[in-house]
Amino acid sequence: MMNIPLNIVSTVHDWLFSIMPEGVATVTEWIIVAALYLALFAVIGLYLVLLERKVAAWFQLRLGPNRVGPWGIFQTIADALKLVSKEIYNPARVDGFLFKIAPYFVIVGALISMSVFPFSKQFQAFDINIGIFFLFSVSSIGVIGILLGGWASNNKFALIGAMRSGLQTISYELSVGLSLLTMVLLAGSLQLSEIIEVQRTGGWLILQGHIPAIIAFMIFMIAGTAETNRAPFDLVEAESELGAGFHTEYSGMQFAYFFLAEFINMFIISSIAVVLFFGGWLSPFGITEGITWFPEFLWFFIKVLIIIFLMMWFRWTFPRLRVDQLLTLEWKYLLPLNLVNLVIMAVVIWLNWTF
Amino acid sequence: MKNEDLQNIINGLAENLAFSEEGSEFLNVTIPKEALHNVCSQLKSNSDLDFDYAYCITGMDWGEELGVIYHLESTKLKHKIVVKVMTDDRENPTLDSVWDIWRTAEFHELEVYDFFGVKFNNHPGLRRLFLTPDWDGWPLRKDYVDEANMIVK
Amino acid sequence: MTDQKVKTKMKTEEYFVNMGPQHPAAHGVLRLLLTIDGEIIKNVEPDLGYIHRSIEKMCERDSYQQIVHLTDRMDYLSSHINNEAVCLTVEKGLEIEVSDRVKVIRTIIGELTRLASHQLWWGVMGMDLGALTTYFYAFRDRELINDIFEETCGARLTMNYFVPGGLMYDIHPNFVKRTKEFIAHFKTKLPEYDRLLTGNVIFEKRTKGVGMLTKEDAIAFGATGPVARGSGFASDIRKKDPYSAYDKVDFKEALFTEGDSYARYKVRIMEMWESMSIIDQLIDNIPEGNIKEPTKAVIKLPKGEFYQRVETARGELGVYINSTGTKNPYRVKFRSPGFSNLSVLNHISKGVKIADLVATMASFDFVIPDIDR
Amino acid sequence: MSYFSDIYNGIKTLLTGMSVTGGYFIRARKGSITQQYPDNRDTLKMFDRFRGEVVMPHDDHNEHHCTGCQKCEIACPNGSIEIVWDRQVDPETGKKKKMIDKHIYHLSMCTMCGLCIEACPTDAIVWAQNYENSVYDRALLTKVLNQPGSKVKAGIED
Repeated sequence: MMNIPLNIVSTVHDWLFSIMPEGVATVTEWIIVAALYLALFAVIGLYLVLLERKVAAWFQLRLGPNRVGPWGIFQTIADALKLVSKEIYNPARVDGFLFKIAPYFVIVGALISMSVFPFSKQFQAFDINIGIFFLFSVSSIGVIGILLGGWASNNKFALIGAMRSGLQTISYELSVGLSLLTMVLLAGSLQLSEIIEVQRTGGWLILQGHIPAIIAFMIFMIAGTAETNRAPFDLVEAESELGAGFHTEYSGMQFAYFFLAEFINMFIISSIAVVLFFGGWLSPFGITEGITWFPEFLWFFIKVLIIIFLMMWFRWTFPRLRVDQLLTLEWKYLLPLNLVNLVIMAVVIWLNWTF
Repeated sequence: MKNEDLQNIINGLAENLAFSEEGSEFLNVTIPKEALHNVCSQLKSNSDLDFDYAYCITGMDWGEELGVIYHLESTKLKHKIVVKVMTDDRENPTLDSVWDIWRTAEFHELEVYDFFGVKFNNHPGLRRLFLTPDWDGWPLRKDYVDEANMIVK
Repeated sequence: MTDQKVKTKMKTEEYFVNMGPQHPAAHGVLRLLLTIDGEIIKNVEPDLGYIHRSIEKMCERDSYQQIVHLTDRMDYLSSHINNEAVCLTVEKGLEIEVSDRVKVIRTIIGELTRLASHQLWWGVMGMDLGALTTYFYAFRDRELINDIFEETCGARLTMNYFVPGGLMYDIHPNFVKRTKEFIAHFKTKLPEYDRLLTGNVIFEKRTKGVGMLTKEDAIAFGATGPVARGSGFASDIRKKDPYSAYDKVDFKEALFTEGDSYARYKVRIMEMWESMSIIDQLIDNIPEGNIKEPTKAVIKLPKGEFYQRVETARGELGVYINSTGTKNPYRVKFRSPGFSNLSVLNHISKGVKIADLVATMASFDFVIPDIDR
Repeated sequence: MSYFSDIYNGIKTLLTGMSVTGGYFIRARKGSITQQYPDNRDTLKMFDRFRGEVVMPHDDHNEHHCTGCQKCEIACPNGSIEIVWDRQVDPETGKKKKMIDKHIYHLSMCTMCGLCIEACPTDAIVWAQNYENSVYDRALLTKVLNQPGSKVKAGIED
């Protein structure tokens, strides 16, 4: 059931059904929604890039982009235009078809998982009852894109980068899944809007679940940053070792897809954290419950930006991990902690010590 | 240890070694080319010489002879000497390599080969280190002429 | 037939990768031909000469003042100390004794250069291991030293300020004030470097036990400077045979014995503290005296060989001048620290991952013009 | 046991690292050290000993101190100074005297080492402090230091 806010929806809905036969109307409606999400996707991607560059600059005693537009607002739009006008160059002995397909895998993976998020009560494109499970499975499509890109560009450094990314994402999906599982145990349902309903009455899940929830949140943040190949785990495109990793040979819009997909993945990981730990679009302790004019999705974006700032803070402070340390961190530390945490959460719920 | 007693210890290692101290603050030992390897290994292994640190290995073109100058120091006994070895055959100068005595010689001898053309037998990988493999001539020799990039004032 | 099929198990081939002249971790134009099996390095073979200007050949046609200016371009991060090396060798040849004022100023400026070089090393080491913010903090502090040099010598990187016989001109009136301000500022910032990188658990895991170098190998391969002092080889020329005003200053030699990249890191951090304490001891009482001993316009060294060793930020720089009494030297040889330190790299990075090679090279602090000359 | 202790102090060291960068983030407003070069052009002043470019100062009678003795040309390590001189009759003494015709200075080859200025007996050439020396055409880098129609100041002997 697609529920889109603002009363214009019903008018558009009736107008479509009136002038077109049944089937065609629903398809055009899907296309409109898809176009809306694509625009949202592009805007979020561009402004996250600008936010990252500004935040990085403030960390590093710099000013960040300030030449294109006031405070550099149009900087990433200028970047996007530059990338669009750049020639898409396919180097010689490159596996043509795979080389071209790889970026689309990454973009599609990111775009699909954006559709499930409840930005506000009505503003959710796809409210399926296996929400978290769907998100979790879609996030592994991106890896195939990176592996294809690394392999197809016939460049030794890209191949090493791609192998590392495969290794990293597969092992860290485990702890992402398990930490999500701990929280779903507490929330009781996989449907995202259901999870938010649970938090409307009992307060945020991170408060309800107190200690095991905080541990789950920390593990999720570590594994989430690893999932998006960022911060201390950015071995995939480690500048000082592999140059630009798997997207060395890409240029123009293909590079833009990889680059944008990384930021959208960051957005996805933080919105999962917001929905599951910090009560989605619910205002903290219900302060704006009564006020109707205050748009609920604003709370969602404020919380997401805070989590994104945290991930940026990781990136600009920590050195990079080595490949084998990455695996020991996952298999020897995160996984056992996760399992123990799952048991603790189960015991807490069974004895209903939750707040 | 004073230069004199250094001198008579080293004198015992092989015959017709030439010692001199003029023009340099260290004791200079000139070794004939055949005896280079065994004298140097004794310089290192002999307990009261114990030259374990070859800190500077220089290629040298004295006009007619080509050769190598080794500055050696003992880290424990804190004394230094300069060993010189020459070969007067300019077409195919060969000396024996001392890389198995001091591992740093491996790279320094490559540099001497690259600029002076002195071949070192039983050197692990004699190759041109700095210049491109197809460079002809030995740049640091006195008789090297290259109109293109040598601006002689 | 079947057992033959069993025997052909999966065969992995080694392949060559160019950690080539154009590579972020190469700090310049150093090309390393890596033989890799998967991610394990089998052999590291450096191919040098990309920035080889044959400084030794140029010296044979230059006068002695002109040689000094060439050494700026060798190890550009310790350019003052390189100039000082050639000046000391020429002064040793002419038997000139420079005044105390020149000796103290040369020591202070030498220590400032060492600080600037270690700061840049610290920033770039963080960057090589992935923490990009360290670069900017290190350069903020390094700019203050560059301003001191720019005000006194007029240039920021290739200063030609020391001349055989003393200094080109006297230090700027507010040189002392600026240096004191810098020391006060940096004494608060260096602990911050420790908090940001030294204690960091990821940094420790990336550098502890990586690039092990034993003391015997350090001596055998002729490794010097912080690389050798990280494995216990006391190679500090300022202690072994002190030059300029180093005998009048007391400072500890930074010596650690673990021999891994973390030990080399600790050596340089301790050396920064020692340099600051040396400057503190000298900055307040710079003696009076003339700043340039009279030398003839055309310097002619007497016939003979002269050798002088100096401790640059990277290790022991030796200048060997063989002169036949004419105005140009007969042969000049620069024993550069980077060249011998590079020869150790292949020995200690067999069977190591690429990321470890990058961490080891960052702790070796290569400057490629110093290797290629 | 050590398993939990190294998790604990691992996180503690990570947090101290973050506190350093966090501190800079909070003080970002005044802490930035970026020099906005094209905007601060007029206020940007170089130190007075800055080695920008070699110039020959002329006083108001269009006279300079260069006698054409070529000491700077000899002192220059990479031949970036060429002196073109010719013998002219000196008006007062009537004898043939060496007069400077053109003092050519190749800024493209100069390595700013300062040996020429130190070698000049009559302090004819000094450092200028300009730092915008880049040009589009290489020929512009070959400069003639003595202005046309200028001559040596009276009484300057090398």
